[in-house]
Amino acid sequence: MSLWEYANPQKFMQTSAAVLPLVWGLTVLSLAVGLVWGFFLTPEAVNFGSTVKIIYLHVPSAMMAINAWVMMLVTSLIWLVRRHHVSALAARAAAPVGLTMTLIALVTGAIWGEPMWGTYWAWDPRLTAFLILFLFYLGYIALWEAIENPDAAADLTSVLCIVGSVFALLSRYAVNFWNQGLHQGATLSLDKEENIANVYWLPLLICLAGFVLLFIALVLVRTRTEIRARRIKALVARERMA
Amino acid sequence: MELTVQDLACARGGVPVLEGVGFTLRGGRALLLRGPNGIGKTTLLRTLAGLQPPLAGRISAPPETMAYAAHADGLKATLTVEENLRFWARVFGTRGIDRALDEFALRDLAQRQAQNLSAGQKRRLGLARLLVTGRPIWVLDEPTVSLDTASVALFGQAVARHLRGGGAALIATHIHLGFEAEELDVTPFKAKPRALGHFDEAFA
Amino acid sequence: MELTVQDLACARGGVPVLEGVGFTLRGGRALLLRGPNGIGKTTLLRTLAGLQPPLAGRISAPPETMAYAAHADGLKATLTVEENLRFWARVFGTRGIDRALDEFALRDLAQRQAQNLSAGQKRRLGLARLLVTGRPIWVLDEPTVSLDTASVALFGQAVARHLRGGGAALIATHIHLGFEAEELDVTPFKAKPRALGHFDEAFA
Amino acid sequence: MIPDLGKYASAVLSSYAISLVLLAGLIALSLWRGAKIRRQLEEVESRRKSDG
Amino acid sequence: MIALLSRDLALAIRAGGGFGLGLAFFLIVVVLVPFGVGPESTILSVIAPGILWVGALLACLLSLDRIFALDYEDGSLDLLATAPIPLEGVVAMKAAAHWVTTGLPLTLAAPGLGLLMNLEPAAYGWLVLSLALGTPALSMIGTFGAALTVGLKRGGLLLSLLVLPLYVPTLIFGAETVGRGADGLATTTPVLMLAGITLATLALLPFAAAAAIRINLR
Amino acid sequence: MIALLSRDLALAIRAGGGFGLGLAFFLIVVVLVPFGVGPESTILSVIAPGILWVGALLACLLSLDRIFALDYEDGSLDLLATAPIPLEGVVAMKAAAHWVTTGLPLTLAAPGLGLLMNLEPAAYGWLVLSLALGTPALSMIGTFGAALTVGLKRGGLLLSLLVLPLYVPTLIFGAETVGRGADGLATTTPVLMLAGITLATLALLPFAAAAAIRINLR
Ligand code: HEM
Ligand SMILES: Nc1ncnc2c1ncn2[C@@H]1O[C@H](COP(=O)(O)OP(=O)(O)OP(=O)(O)O)[C@@H](O)[C@H]1O
Ligand SMILES: Nc1ncnc2c1ncn2[C@@H]1O[C@H](COP(=O)(O)OP(=O)(O)OP(=O)(O)O)[C@@H](O)[C@H]1O
Ligand SMILES: [Mg+2]
Ligand SMILES: [Mg+2]
Repeated sequence: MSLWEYANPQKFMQTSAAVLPLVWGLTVLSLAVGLVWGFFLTPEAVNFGSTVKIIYLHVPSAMMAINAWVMMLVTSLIWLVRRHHVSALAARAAAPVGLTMTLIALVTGAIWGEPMWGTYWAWDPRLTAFLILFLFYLGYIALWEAIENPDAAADLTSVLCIVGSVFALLSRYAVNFWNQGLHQGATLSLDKEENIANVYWLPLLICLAGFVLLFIALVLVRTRTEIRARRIKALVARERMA
Repeated sequence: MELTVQDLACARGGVPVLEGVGFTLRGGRALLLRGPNGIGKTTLLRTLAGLQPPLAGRISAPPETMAYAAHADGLKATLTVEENLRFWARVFGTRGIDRALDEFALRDLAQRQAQNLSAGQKRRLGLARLLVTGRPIWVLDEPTVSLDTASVALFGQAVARHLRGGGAALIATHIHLGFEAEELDVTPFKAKPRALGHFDEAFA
Repeated sequence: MELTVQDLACARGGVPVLEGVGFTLRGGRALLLRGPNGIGKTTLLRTLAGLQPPLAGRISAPPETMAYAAHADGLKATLTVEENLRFWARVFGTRGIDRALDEFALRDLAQRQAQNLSAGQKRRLGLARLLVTGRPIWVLDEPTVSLDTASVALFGQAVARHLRGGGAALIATHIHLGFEAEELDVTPFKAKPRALGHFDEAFA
Repeated sequence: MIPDLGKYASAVLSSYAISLVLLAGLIALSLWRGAKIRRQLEEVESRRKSDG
Repeated sequence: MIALLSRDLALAIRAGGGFGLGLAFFLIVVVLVPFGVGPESTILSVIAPGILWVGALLACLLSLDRIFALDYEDGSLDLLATAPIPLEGVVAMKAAAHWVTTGLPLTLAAPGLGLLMNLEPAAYGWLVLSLALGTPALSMIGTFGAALTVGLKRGGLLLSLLVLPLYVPTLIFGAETVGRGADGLATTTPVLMLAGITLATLALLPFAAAAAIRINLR
Repeated sequence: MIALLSRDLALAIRAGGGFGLGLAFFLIVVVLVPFGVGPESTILSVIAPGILWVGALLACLLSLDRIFALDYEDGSLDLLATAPIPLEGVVAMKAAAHWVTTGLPLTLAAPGLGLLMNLEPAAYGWLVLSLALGTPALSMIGTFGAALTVGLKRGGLLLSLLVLPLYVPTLIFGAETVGRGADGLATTTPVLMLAGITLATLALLPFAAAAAIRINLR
């Protein structure tokens, strides 16, 4: 038995149905704990004042925005190489989640920017890179929607995802070259000296876990929907043949 | 030079339309595909021409031997008749468009832009393209649409000459073409809807 | 309800193609236009439909009585069969597309997008549009292209019914349609190249 | 109940509000579409079964 | 005629988001300019009104060639020309559909993009007002240009060339409204001019465009 | 394959000046910006490198959807796909034809338009160099996008949405080259990056584009 057996739709539907309640439960738990802890129980920070509380939304969503894209890249490659339909549909299911995460990171960042930098938007490299990521998500979703034949859509969006990833990396470098910005450096490094204070760190970690779980739960739900939609399509088409 | 098709199944828009199609086409022969509208002739011809992968079955023919002519003619409206033909001749690496112009009575129109041709004249030009491909197996989808009787006869002669030269032709058509050929009715090969079991099958 | 054409001349691309065309088409009658490829049938029909002005002569018909169907079908690829028909019904201010769906056997395809139809199915849809225009004079340019025999018969019945209802039909075609009608060969009306006299004539 | 957020209250509260609305919207949409598609599939499958 | 409008909207939505895409292009133009010009917010906020208007104009422009081209290619335009609705009405409906799918979303999205360009806070209202007044003129002028180039292969670029000079007055008054709004100056004249241009184009151009189509179908 | 290139060029010239029109669009964008932004020459010369590059990019973009669309509609693409030339070659030739009809004229005309925008004298050489290096990448990336959207109705705007983020690195390095040239700074890095992007896209994207076309023809 290999890992690939979960690429079988039948198997996937069974397994996901079994684990989904657990995932949802953990998601709600960790998000509730993390956000309540972060929002109600942490002190204000020296430079940031109470705005530091935004970090519990901003950083996890920013991370998930990137991770979602990475996941789409991996599943796209799997589809192209091994042609497991579930893989392609998982990529399709993840895109709107990634888009929402990007949007949350952008919006919370913008709101945070106003008190901190005196502007909602600055052409800082990291912010800019996120804007580009946002556009990639939009284009990717639009391409999925525009193509009617499901296999062709899976193929073409996979090609776009791969080419897009290369260009996204290139853009990141280009943007860095173009402007050295205002944004915070890494605060979650392993090096103790650079880490933010422990009071903020633990709830942040819980929030991170919550967002990861939320992402998993949403992708599972949406993949199940996509599989069902696909099956409806096939059934209806066969009905027409008869 | 032989086209063999075994147990072929093909799909359009993800839906199987024909299955179990099999035939052999030898040099010097023509085969007419018959069947009502919407049975899947166009889909079959596109699959044979290599434009879409078959769902199942085997197509065996020597590589680069097929010339496909579809419902659309692939003409450039702003190029003249001669330029259109010459372009395809260069793409297919053949030389000389004179035979094509003569066989389809296009000499007088050679300097006319394709957009100024009538429907039937356009079609003649589309068919003349076959001659400049230099390929032995013609795969034609309703070639005589819009042609008058004289032009249909021209086309019949061109096919006959092609067959005499060792070529073969596979033609989907609804009308009588005026020459003798084997016929294959594809209606019996209509794909049967299968009972659907598990989720895995939904992706067929 | 009568279409009378007197001494009509029409041109394409500035070149006169037909001249001196004259006929009368009464309600309940069909007239088949015959003539080789490129003689000018399409040009004549477009002139009658009012899409281009005649060079000379008179066309008299009650206003807004003609429904024109050209080589192209005017279908929207992303709309379904039903939506396509319903749109034209609304444009022509008629109601009910049921007759059109039934007469051209499109019921089963009603929810299919037009881009997923085969060539013949598309054509049937294009013809079904005529019924929703509610207009008495049909002006048809090679209506049976791509149709199989069963669909040609459907079309013949639809025309016969239209004629019984007092309508008229003017049809350019190269093939036998399976119903009786007067024929008009337009070959004798081919425009003769005139000797060029003065400069002003060169612009005629 | 709500901690004193000082002069940045509007920023913090609005970012929480917007984020939670976006997340809730996404979750609701996913679940709603999931339920809709599941119902459709059940309908199509039962139709096929009754057809034999 | 309502049938035509609703069909065109249905087509726009069906074909993968006619709504979203005009908008997306606007977004992207506005995003690209800082990449070219550089990130300094002072410069950006000076050029913001102009760039926003130019971006909206280009977004309108890009979708123009499709106004009649698709209907021409599949033969619908011939059929519409012989249908019982006046060609002027067809043209007006086409322009309306274009505005609903591009002009309207552009107007609604403009404030968000103003943020990216560091637009002065005082100017947001004027931006929306000027776009709401000006984009109908852009759609109507563009429909006229599309009617002129119906049936030409590669008409797209020719169309841009024809239409852009016609867009200049609208652009000037539109950008001027926003610019003056940003600087706190009086905006009455440009706003009135903008409204005048829109009313005049809506009243007159349908006739010119219908005539152009009749000639092109010949 | 040369046949294909020369046919495409013939078509571009025949259809009312494929050469002139990409160029004309560039001209008009560059002309419109001062109308929007206002005539102050200091501001104009600061934003000149960026606007010139954005203008060139938009001019490229506008003609992209026609790269394959016409061939798809009239059935030529089916025939080319069954012809004895590899589809990768077809794609490369299409990109080449696009570059010759848009990128090349843009590059040659850019200095003239730089004048209109009060570009710094030192920057003219860099402008031409950066466009000469960068526009082939724009054409090739655009051809890839066109291959992805072949056969979609109203693919034009979707195409823009897909292609523009891919254009960002080229734009940044291109505009940066000119900007640094204008300020007398070192331009080695952006020029090298520009050349690298162009070489890499030319080497790799034809394969991706050919794959996309094969999928779309299915
Ligand atoms: C629209 C504006 C913004 C965007 C798009 C944005 C985006 C990002 C991204 C992508 C990360 C990296 C997450 C990771 O990979 O670890 C991040 C982290 C962070 N951001 Fe922002 N940001 C924005 C505005 C701001 C503002 C205004 C502040 C505060 C002044 C801020 C503070 C932080 C902090 C403290 C981190 C954590 C750093 C780390 O752990 O790496 N951000 N943001
Ligand atoms: N996306 C789709 N979903 C379901 N069925 C489809 C789809 N696309 C096409 N079809 C159907 O596939 C069938 C095969 O079409 P095809 O064009 O091969 O027929 P054909 O035999 O060439 O007919 P004609 O003689 O009319 O040209 C048709 O019945 C068509 O309606
Ligand atoms: N610009 C032009 N200059 C000269 N002749 C032209 C021009 N455009 C079209 N023609 C010619 O006008 C004639 C009339 O064309 P038309 O399409 O009316 O023919 P048709 O009778 O419909 O033919 P078919 O049966 O092939 O459809 C054709 O011979 C055509 O070649
Ligand atoms: Mg067919
Ligand atoms: Mg004709």
